[in-house]
Amino acid sequence: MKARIEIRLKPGVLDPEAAAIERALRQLGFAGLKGVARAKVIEVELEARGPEEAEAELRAMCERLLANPVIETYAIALLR
Amino acid sequence: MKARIEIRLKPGVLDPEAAAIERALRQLGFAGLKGVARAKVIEVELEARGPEEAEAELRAMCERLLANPVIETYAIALLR
Amino acid sequence: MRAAVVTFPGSNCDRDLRVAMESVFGVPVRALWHGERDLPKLDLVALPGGFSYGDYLRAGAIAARSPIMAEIVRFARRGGLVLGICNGFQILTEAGLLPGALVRNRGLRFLCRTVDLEVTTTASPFTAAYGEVRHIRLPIAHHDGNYVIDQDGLARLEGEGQIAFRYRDNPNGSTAAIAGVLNRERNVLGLMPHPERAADPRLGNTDGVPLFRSLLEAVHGAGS
Amino acid sequence: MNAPPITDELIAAHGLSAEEYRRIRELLGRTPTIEELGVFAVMWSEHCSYKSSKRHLRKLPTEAPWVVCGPGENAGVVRVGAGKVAVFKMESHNHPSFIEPYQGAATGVGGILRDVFTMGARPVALLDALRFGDPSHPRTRYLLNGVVAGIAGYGNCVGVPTVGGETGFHPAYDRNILVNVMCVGLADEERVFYARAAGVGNPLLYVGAKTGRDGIHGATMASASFGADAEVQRPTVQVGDPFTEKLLLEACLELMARDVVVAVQDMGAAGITSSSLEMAARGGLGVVLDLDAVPLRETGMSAYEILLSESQERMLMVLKAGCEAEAKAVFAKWELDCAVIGRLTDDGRLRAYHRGRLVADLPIAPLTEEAPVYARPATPPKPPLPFRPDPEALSIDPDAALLRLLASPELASKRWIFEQYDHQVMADTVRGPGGDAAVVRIHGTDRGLALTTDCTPVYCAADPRTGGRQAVAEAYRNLCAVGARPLAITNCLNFASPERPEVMGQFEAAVEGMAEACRALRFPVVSGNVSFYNETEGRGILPTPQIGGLGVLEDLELRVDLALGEEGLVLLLLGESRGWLGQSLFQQMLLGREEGAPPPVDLAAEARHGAFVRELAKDRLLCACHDLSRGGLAVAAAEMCLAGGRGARLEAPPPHLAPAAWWFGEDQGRYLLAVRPEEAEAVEVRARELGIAIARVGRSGGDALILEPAPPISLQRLEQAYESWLPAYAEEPQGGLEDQRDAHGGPGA
Ligand SMILES: Nc1ncnc2c1ncn2[C@@H]1O[C@H](COP(=O)(O)OP(=O)(O)O)[C@@H](O)[C@H]1O
Ligand SMILES: [Mg+2]
Repeated sequence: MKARIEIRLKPGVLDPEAAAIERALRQLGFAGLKGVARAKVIEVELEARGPEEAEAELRAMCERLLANPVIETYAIALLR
Repeated sequence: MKARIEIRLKPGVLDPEAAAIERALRQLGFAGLKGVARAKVIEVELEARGPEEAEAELRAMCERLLANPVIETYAIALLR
Repeated sequence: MRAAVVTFPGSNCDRDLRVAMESVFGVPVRALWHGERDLPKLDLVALPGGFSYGDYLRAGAIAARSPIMAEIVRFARRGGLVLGICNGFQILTEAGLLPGALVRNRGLRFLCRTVDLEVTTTASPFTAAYGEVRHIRLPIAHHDGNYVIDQDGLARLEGEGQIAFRYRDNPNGSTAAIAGVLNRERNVLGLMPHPERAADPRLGNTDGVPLFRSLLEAVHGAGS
Repeated sequence: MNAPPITDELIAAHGLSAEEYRRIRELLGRTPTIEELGVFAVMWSEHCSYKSSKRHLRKLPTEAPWVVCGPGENAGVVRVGAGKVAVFKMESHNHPSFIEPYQGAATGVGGILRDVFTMGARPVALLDALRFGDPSHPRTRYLLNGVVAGIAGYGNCVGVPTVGGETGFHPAYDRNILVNVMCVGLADEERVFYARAAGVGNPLLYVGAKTGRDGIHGATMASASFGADAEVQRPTVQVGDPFTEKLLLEACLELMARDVVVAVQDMGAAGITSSSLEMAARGGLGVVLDLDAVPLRETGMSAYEILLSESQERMLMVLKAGCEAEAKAVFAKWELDCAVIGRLTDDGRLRAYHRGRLVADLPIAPLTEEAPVYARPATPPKPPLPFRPDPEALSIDPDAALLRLLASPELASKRWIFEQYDHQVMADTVRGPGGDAAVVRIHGTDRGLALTTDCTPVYCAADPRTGGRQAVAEAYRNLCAVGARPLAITNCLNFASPERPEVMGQFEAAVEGMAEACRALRFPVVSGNVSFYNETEGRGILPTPQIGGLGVLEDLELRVDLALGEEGLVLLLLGESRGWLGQSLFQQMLLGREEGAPPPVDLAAEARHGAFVRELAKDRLLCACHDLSRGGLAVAAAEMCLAGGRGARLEAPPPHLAPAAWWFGEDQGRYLLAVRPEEAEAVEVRARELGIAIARVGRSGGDALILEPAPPISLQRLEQAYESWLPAYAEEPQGGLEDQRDAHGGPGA
C-alpha cells in the first residue's frame, strides 16, 4: 500500500523560507508572482490489511514523528 | 492562477533525510513499513493570461531557481 | 595580488576570509557586495562561508542567482581564480561552476569539528604550496556538506585529478569522501573545510596557510 | 469590530488580579479599552515589571571602576581594555522551549542577540545553559534534540560562535526545562547606544520583519505556570528567522556607525508596546503611535494584536529628525522593511491610533517605573539535614566509581551538543567548548574575553544561600583557571512560583548569597533576568540562579588550558580538602541519595586562591590548570588527562580521609595545577607564604590514569565512559505527541 502525507505550517505561522523564495523569484524578474507557500510530502509504502489499518498506522506515524503538532498540520492520502 | 510544483531527488541520489525518517519509524515499531521517500511542494500563485503562459512561467521558475537539475526533478500542476 | 571576497546577504565568514587572505597576501583584500554588476580587475574572487539567504530552498541556491554571480561565471570562464569555501562551495555548485551538489550531512546534524584531510593533488594553483605535506587538519562547520555526484561524474573527477581534498574519516557521507573539488581547468576550487579558520597561530592551527600561499605564488610566481 | 466588554474573565485571562484592575481604573479614572487592558497586562506582568523580584535585586552589587553601565539597560557594559567594552546579558526562554523546543530555543537566541546589538555592540559569543528533566522521562530526549538544534540553527546562521554553556539533567525539570542563553558583544566605548529616548518630535522608526500574530501574550505566558492545558498556549508559538536577524544586525550596526540614531530598543516581549514605552520612559517623554503604519504580515490584524504582537526580528529606533531618508537607504540595501510609526511627544503619555480611532491613551510612568511592586511573603529555607553516610559506603574502588561518574548525564561529555554549534565562526575563538572558560580574542588585539556559565542546582535546593554563593564562586574560579581576571557577571534567576512563600524564601536567600559572593570577589552584576513560575501543577524546579561570568585576559599568550600535555609534570592540589560529600555527585550516582548540606564556600579563600592562580599564570608557571567542581579531584584529573591525551598517577588518599571523600569530595575553592618539576617547589613556597594550602598529589605521564592503589584506567576506557553516554542517549529514536501528551499531564494524568 502506498500513501502520501502532506505536511504544512498552520495558517499564521511565519514561513521565512517561503518569503525568501518569493523575494528571490521576484528579483529574478517574475513579475506576475503573487505568493509562495511550502509543504513537504512524505511518501510511505507500507503493508496493511486494509485501508483502515493503513490509515490508522499513518496517522500514528504523523502524530508520533512526522508532523510537529504545535505548528504543523498534516493530510493523509492513500494511493492504494 | 494557482499551481503546485513538486520537487524530488532524482532516482539514484541518496536522501539522508528519508533514510533517517525510515529508520526512526522502524525503531518506533512501525513494522509494516516498506519505504519512505520525500518531496517538497512549492505552491505558487501568479498572474498569467492563460494556462500556457502560466506553465511557461512556472517552468522558467523551476529551471532558473526552484530545482537543481543536477540532483532534482520537478513536476508542475496547474490548479486553476 | 588583487583579490576580493563577496558578501551575500547571510554570508558570515566574509570578514574571517578577508583577514586570513590579507595576512598571507600582505595587501588589502576588497569587499564586494552581491548586488554589484561589474567586477573590478582581479586575480582572485573568493566566496565565503555562511548562510546566504538563510540557506533557504537549498544551500547556496539563491545566492548563485545574484547579479554578481553572472560576472563571476564570466570571470571564471576567462581563467580567473575562484575559491568557494563552505557556503561558497555550495554556491559554486549551484552556479554550475563545479560539478556535483551538496546535500544534508548523513547524520542530519550540523557538525563543527576539526577533521583530518588528505591533500589529494598539489597540481593546482590552490594546493601547490602543500608540497610534500599531504595530511592536514582543518575545521569544518556545516549542515549540508555531503557531496553527491553520479558515477560518471566521479569517474571524470578521478580521471582528471580534480579531487583536491578528501576526508580521512568521512564525517558527512560525501561520495568518495570528497571534501573539495576543482573544475577541469583547475582555476575554480570549492571546499567544505575552512582554511581561513586555520591561518593564525594564535588559534592553534596554520594548516590553511599553504592554500592561500599557493594562490599568491600562482599569481606572482614562486618565491613571492 | 466590536470591542469585547471588560469582564472578570477577561481580566483574569490577562493575568491581572482584581486589585491590579482596580488600580488601573483608578489611574485612568475610567474603564480601560481592550487595547489598554492588554498593554497593562503585559507591562505589569512579572516578566516585564519584575514586580516580585525588584526589591531583592537591589541587594546585588552593580558597581566597579570598570563597569560602564549596570542593570537597567538592554545589557550590561564593562570596559575590557584597548578602548573596547563588552556588552553582555543572559536571558531565559524556558516556557516557549518546552512547548516547541526548536523554535523556543531559536527565538531565545534571537532575542538575546538583539539585546546586545541594540546597544551598538557586535555580538561575538553565545553560551547556553540548559537544564532538562530526567533522561528517562518520555519527553526529555525530544526536548534535548529540539533545543540543541534550535540554538544551533539560529546561532550558526547568524554567524555568532556558541563557545560554551552547561547542560544538566534532573527530574525536577521534567515539565519545566530551562533554556538560558548568554550573549556577549564588543563595541567601542564611546559608541554604545542606550534605550533612552530624547528630542520631542523625533521619529520612531520600525525596522525588520513584518508584524504577524505571533506570540501574542508571550510575556504573560512567560509569567504563568503551566496547568494541564499547555496546549491552549500553542497559537502563540513564535518562529525565528535567523536570516532576517543577520540582516538586521548588519543594517543596525551600519546605521549606528553614522550619526543619526538617538536610541534603540529591540522589540521583545510585548513588542511595539514595551519597546516604545520603555524608551519614552527612560527619557521622561511621551509617544504617539500610528498603528496603520506598522508593516503587517497578515491581513485583518486588530489594534490589540499589533500593539502586543511578539513577532521576532524587529527593532524600534528613535532617529534624529530629518534622518529618515538616510536610515531608509541603509535598510533598503539590506532588504529590510522599515517605516516611521510614531513620534516622541512631551506629554508623558502613550497614545496609539488605529484607523482614525484613539485606541490607547495611557500615562507612561504607571506602566513602567511605577508599576506595582510586591513584597511577597517568604518563608526562610529549612537548613538541610546532615549527610551521615555509613563508613562502609565510602570505602570504594575509586576506578569503578570514577567511570560511573564520568558516564553520568551530569558529567558526561557534552560534545554531541557543542559540535552542533559553530564555535569558530568569526575566527577569534581561542578556546571553544570543553575547557573551564571559553576564550574569545578581542578582534584585532592580543587580548581575550573569558566566558563561562555556572550553577549547581542541587546545592541551591539544599541551601539556596550557599548555592547562590557557590554559583558566583564557580564562575569566578572557571575564569581564573584560564588565567583571566574576572570582571562582572550576568545572571538568569530561574525559580518556581513567587506566590509560594517557600519559593520566595529560596529566591531571597539565593540572591543574598549571590550578593555576598559578588561583593567579596569584586565581581558585580551588570545585567540579568528573572524567570519565575517554572512549575507545573505545583511542582517546581530546583532553584537555579544561573550565572554568566566574564573576565579578561590581557595577553592571550598567558592563557592556561586544562589539557595535560607533557610527561612528568607535578600535579599540585591548591586549596583545602575536607572530603565534603553532602549533595555530591558521588552520593547521587553511587548511593542514590541527595542529602546533606552543600559544600560551604569560603569567599575570602576563593578570592585569595583565584588571585594566586592568576599570578602563577602571569609568571608562566602553569602548564595546565583545572578547577575542581562536581566529582572532585578524581574527575578533575580525568578531565585533564582526556583533554591532553596524557595519563597521570595520583597518590593514595591521606590516612584521615575515606577514599570516596578524598577522590570525590566537592570542597570549594580548589584547583588542580600542573607545573614543571623544577618549578614545583617555588610554587609551593609561594602558596605557603600566602597561607594557601597546597599539596603534591601526583604526576603526569603514561597512557592511563592511576588512582593509587587502584589498578590503572586506560585513557581509552576513560574516554569511552566520558564520550559515549550522550550520543547514545540523544540519538535513540524520539517519540512524538504521545509523549508530549503525557508530559502535559493530559487526560487521565
Ligand atoms: N549546552 C552547552 N553548550 C556549549 N557548551 C557546553 C554545553 N554544555 C557543556 N558545554 C561545555 O562542556 C564543558 C564542560 O561543562 P561543565 O561540566 O559545565 O564545566 P565546568 O564544570 O568546568 O563548569 C564546558 O567547556 C562547557 O562550555
Ligand atoms: Mg562551568
